[in-house]
Amino acid sequence: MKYLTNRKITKKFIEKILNKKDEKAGSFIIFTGKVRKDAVVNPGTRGKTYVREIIYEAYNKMAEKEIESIVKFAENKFKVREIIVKHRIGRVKVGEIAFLVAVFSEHRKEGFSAIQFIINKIKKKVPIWKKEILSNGKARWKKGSSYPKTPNFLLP
Amino acid sequence: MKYLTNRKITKKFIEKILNKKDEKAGSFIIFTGKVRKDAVVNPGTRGKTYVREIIYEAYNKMAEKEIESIVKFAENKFKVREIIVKHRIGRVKVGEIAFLVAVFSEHRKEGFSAIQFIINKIKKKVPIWKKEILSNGKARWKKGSSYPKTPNFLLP
Amino acid sequence: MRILFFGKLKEITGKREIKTNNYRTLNELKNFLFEKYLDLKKETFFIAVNQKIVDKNVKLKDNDEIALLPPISGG
Amino acid sequence: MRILFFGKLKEITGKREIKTNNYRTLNELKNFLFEKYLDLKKETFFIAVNQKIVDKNVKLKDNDEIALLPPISGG
Repeated sequence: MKYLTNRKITKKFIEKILNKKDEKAGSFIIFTGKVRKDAVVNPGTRGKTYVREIIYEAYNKMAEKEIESIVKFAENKFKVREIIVKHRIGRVKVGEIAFLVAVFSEHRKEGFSAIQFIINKIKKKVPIWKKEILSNGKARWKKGSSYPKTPNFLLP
Repeated sequence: MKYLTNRKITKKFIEKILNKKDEKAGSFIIFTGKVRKDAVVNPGTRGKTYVREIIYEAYNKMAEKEIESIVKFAENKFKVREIIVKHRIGRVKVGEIAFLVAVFSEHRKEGFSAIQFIINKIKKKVPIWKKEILSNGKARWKKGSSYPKTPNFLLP
Repeated sequence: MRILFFGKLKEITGKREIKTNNYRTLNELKNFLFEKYLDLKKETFFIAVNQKIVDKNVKLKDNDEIALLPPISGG
Repeated sequence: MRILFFGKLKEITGKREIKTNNYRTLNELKNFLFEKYLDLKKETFFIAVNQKIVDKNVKLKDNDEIALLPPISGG
């Protein structure tokens, strides 16, 4: 798989990106989304629980296609030189990288437009889901945000 | 000096930033501005010349103050957890990093707003100048972009 | 055709996937699923046929891959 | 007071810095500089007194640090 990975996104991987030589790229931007140690208030329980890790699940085949189409679209829409996207699947601990997007471009304005476009589209369109594992061992699916127009009603 | 450096901004330096642990920072964004191998068309000469390196000059004392005030302003204006700024002075070769800004924040939206604000303000307000050294050995000051309201006329 | 379940829906049906060829349209399939897994009715999800989101009562063919997808929470 | 020159202006004056105490206002200083370095007149620059941009004919004191700054091209 080109974009999804169940292996840790390591500093070595990021170094490899940093080592890329591109004399025409005046701007290099990298975004990493990490698992946050969010506090979770459970009604009924006295203490506070925290997110310990997140399990990411994807509809792999569709997710790879969607990310590919977003990257291709961004390459045409913005004048950028290279786009790199990695999204974790499987178990990701607090502080670990779950999502990475990097953009090389001649100038920074296109780079920032492209990278924000890509991140927003992926979060909205790519079939990936988060299951939070809490410090008390409980698990809960993160409520998703994007709904198509007519989700599950009986269609006309 | 906190923000200006005449030493190369190395991968090691970036790794140190990457190694920072912040369990509340869900978003980590880093921008690096590099010296581009721009083609320079000289009227009169047949061949093309290219930028070989850039010499950055700063009014150090004022530049440090200006960057500090921009960073402080951004810390209040945006809900971010940490801001890192480095700007090179002295000789920077093509492909080398001249300018680096990194922002840790809980969510990516604040991170992207803050980092773009900081970069734009530094480019507009901080007294730093670029002298391009071309492949034919010639040198030329890059035309600056920002002018105050009444630059050099005899003031009222 | 293959019916795939993801996220919370997989916990409701207890299955990652079922195979069936008895349904000719999306609505027919949905009626079957709602009857078989009552709790599905309470869930909001969208449907992809061969990795494309559909929101019409499309015809279904034997080798189609149909996926029930909860709202996305990736990135 | 100290007068600092940066970027292209430094090449025009041939100096990074000059010391003088003969001028009481910014305009007086500028007249002197324009006479001494004719090419300065063709340049656009702004002026900082003690690292603060000024655009009024401020009074100058002995220990002031005045800097002539070309338009910025940093970042």
